[in-house]
Amino acid sequence: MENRILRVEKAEWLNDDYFILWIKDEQLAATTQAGQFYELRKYSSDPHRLRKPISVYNVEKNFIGFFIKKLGRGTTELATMKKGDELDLVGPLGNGFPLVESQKIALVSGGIGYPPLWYLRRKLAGKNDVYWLHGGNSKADVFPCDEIWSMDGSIGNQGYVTQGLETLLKFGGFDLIYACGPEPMLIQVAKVAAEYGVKLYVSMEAYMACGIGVCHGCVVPTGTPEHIVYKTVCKEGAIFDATEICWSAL
Amino acid sequence: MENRILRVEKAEWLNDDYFILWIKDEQLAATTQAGQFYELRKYSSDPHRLRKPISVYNVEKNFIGFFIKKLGRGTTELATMKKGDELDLVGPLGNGFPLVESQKIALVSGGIGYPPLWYLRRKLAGKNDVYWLHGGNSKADVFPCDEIWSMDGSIGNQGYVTQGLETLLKFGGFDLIYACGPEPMLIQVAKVAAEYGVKLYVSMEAYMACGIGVCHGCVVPTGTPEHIVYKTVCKEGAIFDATEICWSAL
Amino acid sequence: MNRLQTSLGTLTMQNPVTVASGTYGAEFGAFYDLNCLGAYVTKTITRYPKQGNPPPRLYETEAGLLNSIGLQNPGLDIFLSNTLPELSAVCSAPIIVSFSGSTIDEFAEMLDIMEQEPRISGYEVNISCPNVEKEGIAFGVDPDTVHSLTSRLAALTSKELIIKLSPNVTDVVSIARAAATGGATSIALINTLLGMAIDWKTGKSRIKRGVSGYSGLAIKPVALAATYKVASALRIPVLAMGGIYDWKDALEFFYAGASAVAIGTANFANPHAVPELIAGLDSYLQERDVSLSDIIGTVQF
Amino acid sequence: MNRLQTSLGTLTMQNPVTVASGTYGAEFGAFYDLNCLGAYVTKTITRYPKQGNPPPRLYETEAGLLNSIGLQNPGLDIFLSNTLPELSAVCSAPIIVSFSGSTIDEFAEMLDIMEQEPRISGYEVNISCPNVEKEGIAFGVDPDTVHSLTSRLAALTSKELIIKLSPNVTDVVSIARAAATGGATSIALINTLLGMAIDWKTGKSRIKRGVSGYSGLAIKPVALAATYKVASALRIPVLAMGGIYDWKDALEFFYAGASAVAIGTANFANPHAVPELIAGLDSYLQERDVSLSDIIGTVQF
Ligand SMILES: Cc1cc2nc3c(=O)[nH]c(=O)nc-3n(C[C@H](O)[C@H](O)[C@H](O)COP(=O)(O)OP(=O)(O)OC[C@H]3O[C@@H](n4cnc5c(N)ncnc54)[C@H](O)[C@@H]3O)c2cc1C
Ligand SMILES: Cc1cc2nc3c(=O)[nH]c(=O)nc-3n(C[C@H](O)[C@H](O)[C@H](O)COP(=O)(O)OP(=O)(O)OC[C@H]3O[C@@H](n4cnc5c(N)ncnc54)[C@H](O)[C@@H]3O)c2cc1C
Ligand SMILES: Cc1cc2nc3c(=O)[nH]c(=O)nc-3n(C[C@H](O)[C@H](O)[C@H](O)COP(=O)(O)O)c2cc1C
Ligand SMILES: Cc1cc2nc3c(=O)[nH]c(=O)nc-3n(C[C@H](O)[C@H](O)[C@H](O)COP(=O)(O)O)c2cc1C
Ligand code: FES
Ligand code: FES
Repeated sequence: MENRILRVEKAEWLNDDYFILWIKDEQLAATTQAGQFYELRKYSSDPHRLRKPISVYNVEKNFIGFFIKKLGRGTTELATMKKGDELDLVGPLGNGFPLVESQKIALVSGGIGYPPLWYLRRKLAGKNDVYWLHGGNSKADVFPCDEIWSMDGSIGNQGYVTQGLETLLKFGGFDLIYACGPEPMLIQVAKVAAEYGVKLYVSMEAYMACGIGVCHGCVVPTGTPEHIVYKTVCKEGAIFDATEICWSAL
Repeated sequence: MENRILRVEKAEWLNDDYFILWIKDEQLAATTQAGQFYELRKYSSDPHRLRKPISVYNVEKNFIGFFIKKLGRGTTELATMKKGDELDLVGPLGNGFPLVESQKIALVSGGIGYPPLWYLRRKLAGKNDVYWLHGGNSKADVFPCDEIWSMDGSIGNQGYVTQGLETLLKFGGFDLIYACGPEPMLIQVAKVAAEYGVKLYVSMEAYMACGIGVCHGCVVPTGTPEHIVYKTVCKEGAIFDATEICWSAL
Repeated sequence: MNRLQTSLGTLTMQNPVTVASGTYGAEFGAFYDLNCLGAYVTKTITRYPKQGNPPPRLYETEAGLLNSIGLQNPGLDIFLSNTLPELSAVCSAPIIVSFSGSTIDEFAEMLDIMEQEPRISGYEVNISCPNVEKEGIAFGVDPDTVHSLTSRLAALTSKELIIKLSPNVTDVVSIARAAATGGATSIALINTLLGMAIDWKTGKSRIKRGVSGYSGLAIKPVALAATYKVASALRIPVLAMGGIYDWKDALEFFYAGASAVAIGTANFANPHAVPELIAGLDSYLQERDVSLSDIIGTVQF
Repeated sequence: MNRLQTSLGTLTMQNPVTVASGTYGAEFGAFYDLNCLGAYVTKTITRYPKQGNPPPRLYETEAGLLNSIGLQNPGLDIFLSNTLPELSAVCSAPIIVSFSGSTIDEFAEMLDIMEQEPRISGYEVNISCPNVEKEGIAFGVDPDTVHSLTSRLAALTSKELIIKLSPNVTDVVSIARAAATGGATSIALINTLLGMAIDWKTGKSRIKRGVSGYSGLAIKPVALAATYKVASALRIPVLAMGGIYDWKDALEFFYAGASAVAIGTANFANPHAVPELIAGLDSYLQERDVSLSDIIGTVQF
């Protein structure tokens, strides 16, 4: 975990809402794992404001990519960044996805849950049999994968990506699921995975302040409804075994 | 008094600290008097923040000029403005200088008290005999006038501009003084003017919020020490007859 | 149908937008028609003229505004003979007079005099100004005193009687309750927080009197908490203020339970804050096809 | 000569910079050596483990931060067996333990247990957390209770005894005075203000529990006013906090009378806030050729 100020090597726009910022740092690239994230801010922005947690989308030849959706104030500020601008980052943060071998794997992402799975797939590829389902509201929220779902039917299958997952699991043979996306999607994925008895790792989201495990602000409920234990997404997560999460308390 | 958003027609830099912003508006140019001011903000800046009071430096052929010193946050933001950027302004504000004819007049300015006297001089010129003394800390704070004073002696006479005024008044013949500058200078000018029995109009400064006379925030003491009446600089000023001000309460 | 209609106790308002005492004047008529206001709240007046505090009286911090006006005003007589007629000539919205006294008797005397004025639709009793030592504030922090004062005033008028509270208390609900049981018809909150700023270069207080009143952007969450606490605990209508700049800010306060809102410091940053807020709120409600009353107090957790 | 030296009651500090309880952890050791701290203040612990409040617990407003952690902590036993030894291993600065109880007896029991620990240099008694219903806060608003609690604890220890106060009271000076006469050796202020935020799009509270604690930039003027009021009225040293981000902010507090300052929310925005503040302050004092003690309490008006 480091705090660095690094220049943006490339700012790539995918469409009106999504962009990728690339930075270069040998040491960070060497230590960053799939599923980890960084807390980012534009260095020249108001120093009083919080950083924004953004997953690692890709690591390649000392480059680290952040795949970002322009949403509110923080990400809009990041969206103004151009090649050469300084990015102030803290990371890598969180635990990362556990990596496996020789498994039949489904990746499930929704909306901005896409980026961390890209790097995860690269890490799993070759050693496992991987199938990726991605869903978004509309065409603009959908990116390369094996099976596409959109809410408005503007691309791929119309409906929830979890419908696709259910169909898939019905035919069986899957050992493991990794999922990242909005809470309602994760709840549904957890339900389906439990039904079909497939192991599931989820990447959880939470509003963050410190990003390093000191403030206890970014918690999710784990344990049972009778005995909830709040765990920090930034330090004890962002990746959790789905059976750990107390889904009914979300 | 209007609230307009107008494009900067020209942004002129005089040195590292001083710049002039020109806007164009027929109606405002026609109604703006010497000694009045506007409350300015960069239109694209944080809409929660206060505007900054800036005097009218010049009005010429529908153009209005603001001569600004880069000091703190507000003026630094104005300093980023370029031709074509939008300036959000409220004005003209304040009462303006009373104009006279056939008088022998001394103008006295210190530092950023210079700009309002420029337009005033233009209005007085021809009809009166005008002599302008200006003082600043250093070369960078000094602009065209009849007699220059600088604290560090880097240009003109070394010392306070009020020394120059005193010498001038000693020789007599002056009917009227107009002064604008930092409080300590105005206090001294008022003292000298009173000593030599010369009428004096001062342009007062104060921290402002509304700029239009509703908040009572920008007051200066008038009346006597026993019976102070606080008057608003933005509405009842910025120009006051020096005998009105309760100098000892400043 | 008027989606924006609301009421504060006895007062029906064409829209829920008014102004915070001390931040407004008929001068705003230069920018727009004052009749767009749901109500007009005057600067606080006192029985006799007040000179106010020595300057500097203002300082803008990183996130808000400090002020130390000290209730400078011409006194009740001049207010009634000059200010009120001038205002009435340009504004037909309900006029609420904010006033403050140094004793319960003086409050009562003032209200008594003002009752003669048909152009006054209601009163905002300022017991919460942090910038004067004896006036007002001492009243605003003790429930028993608030109850006595309110009861005395309520007996004298059938017009809207708003009690304006300070956030600088341990338990704002207990004070609001005392006002409500005393006969106030609505509660205004919040007045300014206590704040201070010092020039780090010189060690000089930015405000001559030191501790002063803090308003604007920074205090919005505090105002919202106070609004929610009072509105959810009591049935009395709340006129909310504190850091409201636009219709989105106002919506937060309506969800928290405010029946109306006032714009204060925002008037300084944006002279068109009032009409812009009204227009923005109107089109939002229209778009969503709801009335203001469908929103008030419906915050979810 | 060490220009930065200061003291808080019984505690001499190599520099006046510490951290606000709940905003810090040994994790910051990844960014810099924790020994640069004037003192280390722990997150508040309670006698038994606390689960904390349901999420969402955080929201950044336009000018500050809302939090509703609810004192989640592993309890005193695990703190003493795990956290404290781990911390001691990496930090030789004085360690101040922030703690809170639900009764005076519980506070006393906790202090009694901690007195066995030589690595603890002092205590910060948190009677001001707005995010728990029974714990702490009820103690912080009543001078008599504060006096009883402080007297009880002062009798049990000769270490630094800091009482941390809430700004959400009518008269912070009277509470500080009660703590001082009870035997507190210094006063910490301020804890968070009460705040709230609502999503205008959905009407949902941004924080699950509704009203929460408000910190950061926005509260600096409030913290400064409280610091000035307590420091100028009483002789007890003040550990000031609230919206301190850099050495210029800190200077304002020293002028207002603070003997030391704590960095809270700023740690989140800038992980290097602590060493940068210390270094900035040091070079400023050096440049001006003064000591910190020449500045403390010298605000002019
Ligand atoms: C561990 C982790 C990894 C993340 N990785 C990525 C990533 O790789 N790429 C990416 O684009 N984003 C990612 N996010 C989400 C990203 O952090 C948020 O979108 C960002 O913080 C929003 O900040 P903002 O200031 O732009 O918007 P805000 O002003 O905070 O929010 C704008 C609007 O979006 C809503 N919102 C805020 N946060 C979220 C959220 N997390 N999910 C959905 N709606 C939200 C708010 O309620 C509000 O209505 C990640 C979040 C976490 C916790
Ligand atoms: C009626 C009137 C007319 C003015 N006309 C002009 C003009 O034509 N050109 C121009 O450049 N300025 C003019 N000023 C001054 C100008 O308004 C201030 O310089 C400006 O408000 C500073 O704002 P800021 O945010 O940049 O600095 P701030 O952050 O407010 O202040 C930065 C530093 O400057 C100091 N400071 C602030 N205001 C003043 C001041 N008025 N005088 C001296 N020091 C100050 C502060 O104490 C602080 O240390 C005028 C002021 C008034 C009241
Ligand atoms: C310059 C100024 C003057 C004020 N004068 C008064 C006053 O005379 N009476 C009063 O009740 N409140 C007064 N207030 C408080 C406001 O009415 C309002 O309660 C407070 O500023 C919070 O709202 P805001 O954040 O929208 O400004 C004043 C506030 C400011 C900024
Ligand atoms: C996330 C968070 C957690 C906090 N937890 C505690 C706590 O456990 N005990 C305590 O006394 N204060 C706690 N506080 C209050 C801070 O210690 C501090 O008093 C307050 O935040 C003001 O300082 P700041 O503006 O610098 O953050 C917490 C504040 C925040 C933001
Ligand atoms: S964001 Fe602070 S603990 Fe996770
Ligand atoms: S700035 Fe408000 S009265 Fe002058």
